[in-house]
Amino acid sequence: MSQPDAKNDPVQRRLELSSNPVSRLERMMEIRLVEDRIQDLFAQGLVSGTTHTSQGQEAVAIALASATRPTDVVCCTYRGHGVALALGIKPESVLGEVLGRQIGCMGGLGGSMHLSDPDIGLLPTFAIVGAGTPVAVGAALQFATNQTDGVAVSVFGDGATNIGGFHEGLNLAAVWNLPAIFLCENNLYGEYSPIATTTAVTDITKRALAYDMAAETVDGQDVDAVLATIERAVDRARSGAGPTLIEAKTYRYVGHSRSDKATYRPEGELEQWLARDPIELFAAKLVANGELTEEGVQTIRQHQHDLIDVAAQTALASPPGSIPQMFAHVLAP
Amino acid sequence: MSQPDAKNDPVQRRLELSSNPVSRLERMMEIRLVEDRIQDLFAQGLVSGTTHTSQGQEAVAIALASATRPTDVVCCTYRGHGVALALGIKPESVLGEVLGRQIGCMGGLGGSMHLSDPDIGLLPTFAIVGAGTPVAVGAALQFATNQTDGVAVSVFGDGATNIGGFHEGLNLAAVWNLPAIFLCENNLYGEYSPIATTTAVTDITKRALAYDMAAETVDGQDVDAVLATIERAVDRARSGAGPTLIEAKTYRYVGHSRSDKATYRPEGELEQWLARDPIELFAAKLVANGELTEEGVQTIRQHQHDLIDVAAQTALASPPGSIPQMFAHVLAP
Amino acid sequence: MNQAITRAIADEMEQDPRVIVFGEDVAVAEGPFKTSEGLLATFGPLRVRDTPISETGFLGAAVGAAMTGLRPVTEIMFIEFMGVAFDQVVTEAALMHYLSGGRFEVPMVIRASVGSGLGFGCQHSQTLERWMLGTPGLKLAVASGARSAYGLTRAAIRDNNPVVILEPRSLYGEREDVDPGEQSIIELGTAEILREGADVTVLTLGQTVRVGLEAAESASWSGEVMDLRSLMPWDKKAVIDSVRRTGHLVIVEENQYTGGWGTEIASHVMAKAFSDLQAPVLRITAPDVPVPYGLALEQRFLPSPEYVTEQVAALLATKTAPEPWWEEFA
Amino acid sequence: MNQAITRAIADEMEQDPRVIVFGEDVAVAEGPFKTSEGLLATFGPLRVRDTPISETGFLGAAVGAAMTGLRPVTEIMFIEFMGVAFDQVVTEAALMHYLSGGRFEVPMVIRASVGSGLGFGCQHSQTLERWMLGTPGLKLAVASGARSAYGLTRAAIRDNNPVVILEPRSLYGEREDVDPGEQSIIELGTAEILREGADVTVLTLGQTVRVGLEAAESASWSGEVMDLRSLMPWDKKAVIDSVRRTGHLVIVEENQYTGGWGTEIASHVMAKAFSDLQAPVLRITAPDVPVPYGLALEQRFLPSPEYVTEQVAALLATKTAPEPWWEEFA
Ligand SMILES: Cc1ncc(C[n+]2csc(CCOP(=O)(O)OP(=O)(O)O)c2C)c(N)n1
Ligand SMILES: Cc1ncc(C[n+]2csc(CCOP(=O)(O)OP(=O)(O)O)c2C)c(N)n1
Ligand SMILES: [Mg+2]
Ligand SMILES: [Mg+2]
Repeated sequence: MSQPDAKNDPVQRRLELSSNPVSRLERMMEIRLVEDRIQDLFAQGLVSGTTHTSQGQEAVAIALASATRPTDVVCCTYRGHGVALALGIKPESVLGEVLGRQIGCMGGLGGSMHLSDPDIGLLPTFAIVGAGTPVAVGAALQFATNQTDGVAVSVFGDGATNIGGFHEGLNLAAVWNLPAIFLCENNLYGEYSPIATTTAVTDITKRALAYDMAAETVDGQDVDAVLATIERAVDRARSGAGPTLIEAKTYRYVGHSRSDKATYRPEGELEQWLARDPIELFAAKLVANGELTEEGVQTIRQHQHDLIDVAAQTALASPPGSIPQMFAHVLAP
Repeated sequence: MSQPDAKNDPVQRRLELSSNPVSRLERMMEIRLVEDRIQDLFAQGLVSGTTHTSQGQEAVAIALASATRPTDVVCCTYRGHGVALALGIKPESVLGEVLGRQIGCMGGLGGSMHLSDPDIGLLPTFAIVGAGTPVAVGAALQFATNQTDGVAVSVFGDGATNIGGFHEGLNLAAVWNLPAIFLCENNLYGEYSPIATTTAVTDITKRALAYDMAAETVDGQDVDAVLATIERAVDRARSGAGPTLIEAKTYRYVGHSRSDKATYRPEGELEQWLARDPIELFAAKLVANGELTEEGVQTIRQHQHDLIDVAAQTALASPPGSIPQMFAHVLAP
Repeated sequence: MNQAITRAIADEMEQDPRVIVFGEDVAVAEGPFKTSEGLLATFGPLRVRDTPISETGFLGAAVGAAMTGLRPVTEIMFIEFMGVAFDQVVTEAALMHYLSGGRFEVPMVIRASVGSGLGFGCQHSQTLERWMLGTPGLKLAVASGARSAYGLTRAAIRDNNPVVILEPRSLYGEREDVDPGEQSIIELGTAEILREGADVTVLTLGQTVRVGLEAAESASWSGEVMDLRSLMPWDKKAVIDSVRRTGHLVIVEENQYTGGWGTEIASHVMAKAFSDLQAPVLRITAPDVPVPYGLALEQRFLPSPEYVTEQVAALLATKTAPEPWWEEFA
Repeated sequence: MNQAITRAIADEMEQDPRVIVFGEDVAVAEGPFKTSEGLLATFGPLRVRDTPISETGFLGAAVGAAMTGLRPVTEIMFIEFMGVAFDQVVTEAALMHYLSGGRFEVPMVIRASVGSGLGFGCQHSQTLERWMLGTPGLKLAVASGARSAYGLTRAAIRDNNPVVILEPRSLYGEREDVDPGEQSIIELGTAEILREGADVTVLTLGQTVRVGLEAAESASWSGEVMDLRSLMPWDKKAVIDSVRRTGHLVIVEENQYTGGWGTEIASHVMAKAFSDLQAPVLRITAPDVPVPYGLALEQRFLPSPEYVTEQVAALLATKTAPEPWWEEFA
């Protein structure tokens, strides 16, 4: 297991993922536990407003973080705790932001929908559906202009593929042949609406045909499969072969946001997906490979629990955002 | 040739097109002559501002008007004189609008970019690229809601397929299975930019794949071919089989707008297209079919010349828009 | 308030088959804020539809449907989302009547939830009247509770112009008795005096109506509290008449100081009633910062009744505009 | 003016390799209004690019490029086209610095042509400062000729915030001597007194600068004519200082009466300098109608120098705000 010190540095947290499969398991658990904890904090009345958690989608976040570098750029959505944690932001920093505390990654002024850290290339997560896609294209444009080998990733949902900004972003990236990856977390719903009622195609990858763009569909519950797919896209991007649209088929176990009980789901659907939980699948694989024992998995799980307990306490101990902070960063100097 | 009376009624002008091929030739000539005249009026300093003419694209406008009914709805662009004339608006009314005169189809308050007439289903032509596409979808929604067999058509250029509204409109029409037709006049340029520099596909019909939508490409210089294609789409729409994307490959002989000398065109390109002029092609076909003699074609041409002379005089004799008009239609009663 | 809105829409749908409803999750899920409960069941899927996440697509569709004979009522879940479809509102919907020489009408309604106070962060908490204010061809109204929401919504649906109605999100859950029916329809462009008073006119809108009322109730000064209700058009006569009586105007706004709707009122009233004013018009607003996250800070953002009470007292005492609380930070 | 803009961009590109330019037809065609002549040839295709018709796409790309180290200068051909990409300007670009706790900066410029007078019709002739005014995190400046365009453009490119610069379209062809170089850079947020005067402060912006100057030159009153130049932030001190000297403020605006930028100035100045004002602030604006087509009507829309001369005289004589010419039609 990794050192506490390393764990305290977002960049180190990120780098460890690429080299160590066990760390990928740990960190999927971390995401799950932090999001469960966020829901608790809301349930306890310690936070108002809303939050969008991603239980069930952890493999995509971890694969993304493992396949890219801290110097790459990611534009993610309001359902961003998982990606933020995977890219390296510490649990207390995510929890603190959700709680509006100064320890939060933006000092508690942004909240659950807006997580960021320039050190690991995470732009403030986007609360307006589709808005992050052209912004990621802009980051890719920067890499192309500076002729470095950076890659920019836009992470978004299935529902976001119906908004104009998505389309404009993909066309622009294709026309300019930019090092961009469009990573769709197709979790079958946009808010309460099943994809079929809002989206004229079932396979999001079909949308790449409109831009002569490379595209791949992948099982979003299999972290290794997602990792390999993203790595292919990253290679394409870094080598100047242009953008890729990736569709990861996945599922969120919980409702769209805090207040959603998800009663619109057909019976049995949730259970089917739970049976292919990405954390359990990966743990089983590591055990089967001999990289971990069943007991080892339990130890990791307990350790993560303990870490998140501490992180939550740390976050709760941090003071709330202050009045001077409200005024501090409206305009850059 | 049709009666002067009929010629004076936009609906009659429209209906005649569907039944009479010779009238289609006449009216293609009418469009060409009116637009040439508009350019003259600008050159003479009688109009300021800008205008976008469509010389070379007349077959698409005439085919559209021939394949649809006055009770259908059309949303067209700033390059709309041709479609407006084809759908039935009288030359003096188009010329008058460009001149800012009260005889203009919106009383001289709109100008070249905004032509309309509810009697023939033409909404005010859209000056914002892409804006008319979702609006046409709304008209199609109205037909679907009222369960009538009307059809709504969105006319737009190749460049417009890069803007978000286009994408959102197509997806919505597909998801709701609406009686809509998306008619792209692919004239190879958006302003001064050749399509390859702005658009990730060469064939606009590929964009229908993103919506599982029916699509057809057609030679835009062959009025009969365009007519047949639109008729198939109209049948599809009226019978409840959903929307269609049509791409008519065509060309504008002149620059994008008044001030554009179109120096960006490769040598010989214009000449190639002039050799397939839609009016000449169709005249030759009618002569070959025995529906007209060469002399008959000349007579029609001369007659159209005379009519446009009169129309221009009529428009110029009409008073300019008045101050009370400025205030008359800001809000509906 | 959400029930009153639902009822207003249902009452109009009942009477007029041209009225249709669409937006994100308004049909099957009955609205993210439960403002369309029962509409799908009552009026069926032809008249009540869920849309994709395509604000340009569905607002544009509303324009087209309205111009060809329907009367769409659409929902923008959070007013900020209008930003991705702004063109359809201010450049298409608003101008089509004018652009057709008066021959087309665009009878559509855009309902949008607005405002701070619920912890949604700076991209989901603004009121943004300023985006639309001044657009020729558009009407704009703001609900302040169940009663005004009912009356304004019905008026908006009957109007032959595009009307935007803003609904303070924090009031959806509040209950107030509403007497449904024609008599409760509120003419767009009319303000309402909610409390009479002699010393100062307190002009409020949306969520600040309750702030103004609370402030006036416990204050040493006698405030005439008005709910402006409509911003386009706005009730110039009622406001100026009241100011003529009281000699003072205080405007309580939820938005930032710069560019807020109160600048429109203040500059007009000062131009037209300059000699009637015993003191400058005072705008009580939020500071020029994004809406902060974190409940304590967010509550600080919105002017509180206590703060209004104090500021008005200072105005009346000194006949000059007191500095805002945030002056020291700005 | 177009040459001055080109020169300003070129001078900054020369000094700072992070500055890049993109927009519709700005590269090969050198700009629809010839504001980028020679840039592609000088700085090459990596730094000067044509975009598809995708305002959301390319303004969003500017946000992303700016946040990751470049300094994009983008062009919105007509300000109305910002309507299809409004979210990227007011909700993304403007808020990213705040939303990152100050850790990201968004040094980007959006240039847009604005204004009436050229016969483009109501969807291509507005100034629309009102769309952006009041947005925290955004700066907004307006050019009034070659000299201010040069100075403001360079300042905007150097600024670490998103800056919108509006360029009155009718002035592109006008020539004015500009002294290029650092000394000609104009600090954002500063107004300029173009003509001193004792009786009245005439505040102008963009295309109304020449209107105000012409009016003052032939008038019976002595006008202090100011070019406001920046709207966000705006030069409160300079304006109020001038008003303290003259006792009168007249604002000449190209926009409609309701919601125009002058409401911001008028309401602030009246609040802060109430006792110094001998008459209400007068806003001289266009009527509340879309910009009409047809040159005669369009010229009527924009306040003329003669009209300004008369209105100011009436204000000074009566100490009340005179009715606008369009009162009889409204
Ligand atoms: C422009 C815009 N419209 C609507 C919303 C409200 N909204 C937030 S999330 C969401 C659903 C998004 O669905 P999807 O893209 O599939 O992502 P998921 O939430 O499933 O991860 C909607 C409609 C928004 N934030 N922005
Ligand atoms: C949103 C928007 N962006 C830019 C423009 C400026 N503009 C007007 S026409 C045009 C080119 C459109 O090209 P295309 O769609 O191919 O139609 P065409 O003019 O060739 O008929 C552009 C960029 C506009 N009117 N609206
Ligand atoms: Mg989804
Ligand atoms: Mg074209």
